Amino acid sequence: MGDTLDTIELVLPFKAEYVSVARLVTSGLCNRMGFDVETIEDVKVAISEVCSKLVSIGSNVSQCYKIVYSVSEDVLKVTYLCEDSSLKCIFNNGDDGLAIHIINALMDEVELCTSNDYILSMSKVVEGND
Amino acid sequence: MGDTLDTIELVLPFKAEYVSVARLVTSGLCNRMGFDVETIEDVKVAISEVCSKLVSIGSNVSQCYKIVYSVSEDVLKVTYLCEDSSLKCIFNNGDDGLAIHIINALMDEVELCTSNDYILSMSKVVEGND
Amino acid sequence: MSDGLSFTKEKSDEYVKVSLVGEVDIYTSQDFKNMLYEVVDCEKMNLIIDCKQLNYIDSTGLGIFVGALKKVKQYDKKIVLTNLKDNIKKLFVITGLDKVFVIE
Amino acid sequence: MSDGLSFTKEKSDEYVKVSLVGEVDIYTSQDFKNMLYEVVDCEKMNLIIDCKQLNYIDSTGLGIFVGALKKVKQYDKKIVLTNLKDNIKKLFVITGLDKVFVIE
Ligand SMILES: Nc1ncnc2c1ncn2[C@@H]1O[C@H](COP(=O)(O)OP(=O)(O)O)[C@@H](O)[C@H]1O
Ligand SMILES: Nc1ncnc2c1ncn2[C@@H]1O[C@H](COP(=O)(O)OP(=O)(O)O)[C@@H](O)[C@H]1O
Repeated sequence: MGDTLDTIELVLPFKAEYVSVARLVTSGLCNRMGFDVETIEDVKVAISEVCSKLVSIGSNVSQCYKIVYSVSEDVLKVTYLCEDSSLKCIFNNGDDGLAIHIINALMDEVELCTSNDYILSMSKVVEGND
Repeated sequence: MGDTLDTIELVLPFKAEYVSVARLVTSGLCNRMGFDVETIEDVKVAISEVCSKLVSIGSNVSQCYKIVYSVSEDVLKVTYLCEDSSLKCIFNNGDDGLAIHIINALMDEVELCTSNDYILSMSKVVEGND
Repeated sequence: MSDGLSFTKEKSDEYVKVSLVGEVDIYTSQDFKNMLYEVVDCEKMNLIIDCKQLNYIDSTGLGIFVGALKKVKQYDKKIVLTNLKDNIKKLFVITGLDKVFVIE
Repeated sequence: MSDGLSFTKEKSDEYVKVSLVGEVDIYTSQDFKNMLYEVVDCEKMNLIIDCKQLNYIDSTGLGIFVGALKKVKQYDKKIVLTNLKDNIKKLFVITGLDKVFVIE
């Protein structure tokens, strides 16, 4: 896939029925990048956890949120954005124990509660890619 | 899925390896909307024809093109956009006979060479949806 | 394409078995929760959940399993999960829920 | 997830059979074209293309079939397409290519 970074964006409404679309895109990209089947399932879960949380919070300001997939040779980085700047620390350790735990366990790097203008980002490295 | 219109956007690089991502998103949305399996395959082909053509043309101005899926109760409308305003009548009747033929046959409404600021749009109605 | 969730219910003298087919995510979770909690509250029996054809679950679904477990415990019954796919079993291990449920 | 394309080649005295597995789209088309044209030009035999496991094709792929047909005709041979799935056969009918190829 070359050294350059490809960017794929997906904008979804805050609705439960579209979370599976994020999983499909994730499958397709991970597949192309050469992740193994098990890892693809893991990344799908992590990405889905964030979407589910966003959908359950929703927004009064915006109809939709954006997922940016940054694809490089061996790293998939996923960033979540929304016009609604009140969406910031979307997970809290009490209620969302399971979700945070899962995301941290399945992804290589996770940045929650960022000081940047995105909601969160996380990334996964392709293993054994010679 | 309610009467309101949901909008899903997908931004893809002008690269052949991402055309299949558009097919995946199409599958997912058509599935949710209740299209039958045969129709889903048809819509995937039509959408893929446009992506392939865009990728084969490419752009000097923009890295990517955008697909907007407008979902209502029983119609999927798909619109293609790009910052590069030179992308307009992307199909020509000579070389692209097969592609145009296929798109027109598989979709319910197709608008090529629009006077609008998008590249083209096409739509498909869910049949037998009571 | 696998999408959505369906379930079948089977009853014997000693347990109710619920078989899941498809995906438990935020979209299908409300139906799943209603179904599962109703089975638990009506039958008041040991519950076997067959996950052979469960392709996907995330924390939304795990939370529902935990909720069901709390309910069955009120009736002194247990939940047994069977035939979990590897990617799903992994989530139970990660969250420590493999020690809370009987997984076969 | 089905993705990409792979093909196997089988030879008898009278024909070469190529079996396609996966998708022929703009991404896989260059490989497919190279493979198919090479088979045609090297073998100079009747060509059977088995599409039993071909899940997807669009005009990019159809154009390659047409190109291959023009080549085999130079050698007075023919192309037979077998086991087409309904959605793929439909594309041949739509484009009129069902009258150009032998489809079984
Ligand atoms: N490792 C664990 N072991 C047992 N129960 C847990 C564990 N982690 C979370 N729970 C419980 O699972 C339930 C659902 O958790 P979670 O999905 O985080 O919360 P919620 O469904 O309220 O968003 C909660 O009742 C929580 O206490
Ligand atoms: N209905 C048809 N019957 C026979 N040949 C056709 C038909 N439609 C197109 N072709 C031929 O198929 C080839 C590929 O068509 P097409 O995909 O439209 O062009 P290109 O590959 O040059 O973009 C061309 O050589 C064209 O002449």
